[in-house]
Amino acid sequence: MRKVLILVLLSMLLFTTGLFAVVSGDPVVEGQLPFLLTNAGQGPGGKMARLLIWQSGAIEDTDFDYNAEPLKEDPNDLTAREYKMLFVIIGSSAKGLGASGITIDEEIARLNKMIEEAKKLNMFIIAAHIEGKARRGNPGSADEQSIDAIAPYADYLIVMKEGNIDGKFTRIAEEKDIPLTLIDNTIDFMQVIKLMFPAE
Amino acid sequence: MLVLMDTIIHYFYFVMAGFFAILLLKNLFKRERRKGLVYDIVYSYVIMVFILRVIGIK
Amino acid sequence: MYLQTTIIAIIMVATFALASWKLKSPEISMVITAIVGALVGGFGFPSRLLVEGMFTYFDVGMIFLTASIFINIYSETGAMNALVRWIVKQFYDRKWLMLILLGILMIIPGALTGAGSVSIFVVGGLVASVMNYMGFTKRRVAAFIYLFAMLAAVSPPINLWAMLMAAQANMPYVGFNVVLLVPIVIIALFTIIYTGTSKTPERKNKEHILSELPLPPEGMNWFKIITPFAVLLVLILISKFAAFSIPVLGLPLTFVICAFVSAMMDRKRWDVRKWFGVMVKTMDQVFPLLATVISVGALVNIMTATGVRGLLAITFITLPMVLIYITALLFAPFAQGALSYGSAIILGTPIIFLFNSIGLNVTVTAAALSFLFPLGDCLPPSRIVGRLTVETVGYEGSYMSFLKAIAIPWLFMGAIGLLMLIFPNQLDFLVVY
Amino acid sequence: MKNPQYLKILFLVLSGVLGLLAGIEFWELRHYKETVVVSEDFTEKVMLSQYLPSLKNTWGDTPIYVYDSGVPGGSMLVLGGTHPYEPATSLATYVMMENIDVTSGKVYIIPHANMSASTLGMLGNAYIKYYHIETTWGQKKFRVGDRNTNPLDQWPDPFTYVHYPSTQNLAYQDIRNLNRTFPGRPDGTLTERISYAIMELIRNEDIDIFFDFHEASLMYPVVSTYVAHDRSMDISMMAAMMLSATQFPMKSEASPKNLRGLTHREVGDFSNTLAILMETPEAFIDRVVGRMSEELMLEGKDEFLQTAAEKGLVYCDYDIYEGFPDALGNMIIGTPMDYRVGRHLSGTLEALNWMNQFFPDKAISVTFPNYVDVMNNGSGHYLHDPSKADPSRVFQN
Repeated sequence: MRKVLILVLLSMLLFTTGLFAVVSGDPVVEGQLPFLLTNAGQGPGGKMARLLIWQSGAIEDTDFDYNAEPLKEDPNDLTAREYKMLFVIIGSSAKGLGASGITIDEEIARLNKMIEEAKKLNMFIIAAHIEGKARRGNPGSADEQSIDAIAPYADYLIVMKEGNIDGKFTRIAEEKDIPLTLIDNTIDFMQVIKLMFPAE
Repeated sequence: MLVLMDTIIHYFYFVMAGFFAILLLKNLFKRERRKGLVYDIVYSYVIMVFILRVIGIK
Repeated sequence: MYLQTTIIAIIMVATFALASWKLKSPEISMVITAIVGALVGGFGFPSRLLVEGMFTYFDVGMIFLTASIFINIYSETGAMNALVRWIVKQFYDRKWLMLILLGILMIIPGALTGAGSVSIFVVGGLVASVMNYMGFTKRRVAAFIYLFAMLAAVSPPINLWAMLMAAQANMPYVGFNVVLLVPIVIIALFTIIYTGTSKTPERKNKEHILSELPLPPEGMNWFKIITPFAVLLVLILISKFAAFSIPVLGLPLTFVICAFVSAMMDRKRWDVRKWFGVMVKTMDQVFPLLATVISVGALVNIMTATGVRGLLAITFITLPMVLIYITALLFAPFAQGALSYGSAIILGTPIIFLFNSIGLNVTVTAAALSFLFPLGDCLPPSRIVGRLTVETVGYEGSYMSFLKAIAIPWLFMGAIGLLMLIFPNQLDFLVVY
Repeated sequence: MKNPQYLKILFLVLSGVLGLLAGIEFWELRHYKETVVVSEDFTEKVMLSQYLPSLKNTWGDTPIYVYDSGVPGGSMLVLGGTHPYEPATSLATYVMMENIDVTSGKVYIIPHANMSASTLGMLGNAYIKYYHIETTWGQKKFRVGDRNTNPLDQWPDPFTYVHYPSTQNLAYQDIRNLNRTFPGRPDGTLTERISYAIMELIRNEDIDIFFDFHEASLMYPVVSTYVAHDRSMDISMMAAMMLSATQFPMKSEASPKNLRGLTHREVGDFSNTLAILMETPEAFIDRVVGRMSEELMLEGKDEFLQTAAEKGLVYCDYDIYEGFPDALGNMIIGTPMDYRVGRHLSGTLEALNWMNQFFPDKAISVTFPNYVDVMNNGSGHYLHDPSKADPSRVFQN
């Protein structure tokens, strides 16, 4: 009942945001299960994506795991299950600086290790930047460093248009020959998930 | 109990400000240094500030 | 808006210069400048803004007053002379040890309260007279006291600039201790060496000095010398470490309690007239400072109302990074001179956000800025700590010559602060505790 | 040379006149009352001191407006004026209070969470005293207060503020900052007691969702944002995504665990409620802005801030010339008051909507004007004429 209600509501939303393509760019890549959902930059984006995946109803809750900071404590995080994909949501947090904030150098080191290991394990890496310009910053910022640590090594990019206003992701996609799917709003990430995992 | 002590201290500060206003007033009329006219003006408005606090205006 | 505000700013600067020159009172010059600024800015006669501004640093004024009353009553009991006498006796032949001890002594009150001026009020007189007796020139004494007052303000546990920036930027005031202490030790050592290696040609011999020092009054003993300071230390420590078991005392009441304890140590403890006389004299002595903090608030309020403050802030923070580094040693101290602790909020916080947005360590950045702001405490219009130093030391030359006297260690401290600002990420290993 | 006594007396008198002129203005601001005409669903007004008697007869006491539908459902508490120098927060609660329709559940609204702080201007920041909103029946006047509790009500400050119970050290004046004193303590300072009383209200009335309205400077990264406690993250993230897609740009941030005393952290930690704080952009409180005026407060157009925006120093959309489009196609120029009020109103509605989805057992059903309404008709349209209203529904704050 609850899910039905949400779906009705969301379809109304999609209606209001326009019948136009909310998902554009390269065709959506077919997803593989199970996958590990995670976050680069210690922002809330990973949780947001998890929420949207739940809301999409496209896959079961057991089809993926969420880990905010894999390899931070447990070196076996990536091998805990036979993950087919590593789904990385990029974005730092603006709330709280200094001792309450992120420590970007350690974070980047962890991300590099994570990518290296994922490559070794032959995981399909998806880099998603879904929060728009709020998660874009000046060169050297936590956001940009996180993007640089993940996006060029990905096999697939999902980016909210507003976050690509300077064409950074287009450039990465072209240089590295990575498919790039664009969405209009964060919430349209749900559409991408549905397209990635079409109902049987 | 702490609230009561806080309240007492609160009022003590107003008394203290009042006391300083008196010291300032005394110095306005009779002081050892900076006897110039200009400092009479400075004393006057500083006294005014203390009085506004004492009477709970600001 | 740029042009209009710039014109107002120029008129205000000109008014301040002219008024200071003609009236020889920085306090009233600030108020006149404020009034002129408001008139030019189209605010009419700004009675509300003027008076409201005067309350900005009202509590700071109360701290100045009560701290001075405490220390003057303490001196009146003769305890101060006894203390100076003891220090000279013990350390006459151990100059370096003495300078280090005096430095530590200077740092404690400011470190605990966040205000360098409190250091000068509480121990500055003592340090100055010991150093005078030891034959140091007034220039070196002034430099020593001013520098250590600044370091005291910067020193943990309470660094108000860092705390204010942290508060505004929503970052906890955590992790500052080491990153502040290491540069403080470096600057302190430099200052001690700078002072200690200076020539002391007029140094009298020990017996001569002791004969010059007034003999302590009858019945003076260690208990009487120590107790008032012990009470001060205890009150400050329990305010910090047992804050939930006692009411909020505030520094003014803390000093009043210490003053009362001091008076009770005196033989003629109930001679109310005598104590009242001391307080009247104290008021006379610290009035310029009190008037300064009252007046500077009025000036800042009008600078804000007219947009002059905004103009200064936007100009600084929109400079290219290189120019921010180059001009930091100018902007930060002058902002402090004009805005006092407001400098941290107005220039400091935007810099924190700016630096954060390019991935620089904000804790080191905040610490670095907190070394740059206090440098301005000797600069106009307010120049609070500078004037306090001059008064305490009894420095006789012009204010300009005082600035020259403190220039070398001042620049050293500025250079350290600037280096920290330029290399925050290389120094982030210091953000440990 | 001795200055003549009469001159000294003259100066004193002149200073007295200056003090009097200013004093009258201070007194007026402290005693000016805002009028509100509550909606028909209003049930009762209680005072905060009911939850902590020591607040009685202090300036820390403040009215709580209760709207009880009588139909079972969840309960919500809304704080406006936690920082009175962020006046869109109180105005948003007034628009809510005058128009709210509660069909299930119970709503508590506090328009001036820190009453004391709303009675003075912000020292050294040359704040305007009042702002005026045009309504269909004339102008309505509101106070602009300070960030912190009035020193006349809480004095002195310590030399460092030790937060209870975390013992984190904060700058001394934050002991008078209501959004740094949570969860408060019953025997603390006035501001700590206000916090504690609000916590008691939340705990005793079993509040399901808690909103704390704020406004932020544009150079503050957490502007135009929900800041949510751990338990309310899902609500705020969904609401933010929804609002961004359909109404206006909204971000969502998690409340950091190391930053103590703030509502989004402590209210969540010390009660069972879903705690959410919201920030709108308020150009007026940016430190780099030019001339302080009522216009700047209401329109938020400032050239200096525009420069900052062009240099990438602000953390939300800002343009004083062309404006930027919201999701509905309105061009937002500067940071107008209606925009800010509308954001709080829709921000609340959207979060409620998602709470109802995620926690159907806590569901509340309310309606009040939203962003679209306020943007189309102006906030003033939703403020009613007290002289024509039933006197039993007219209150003073």
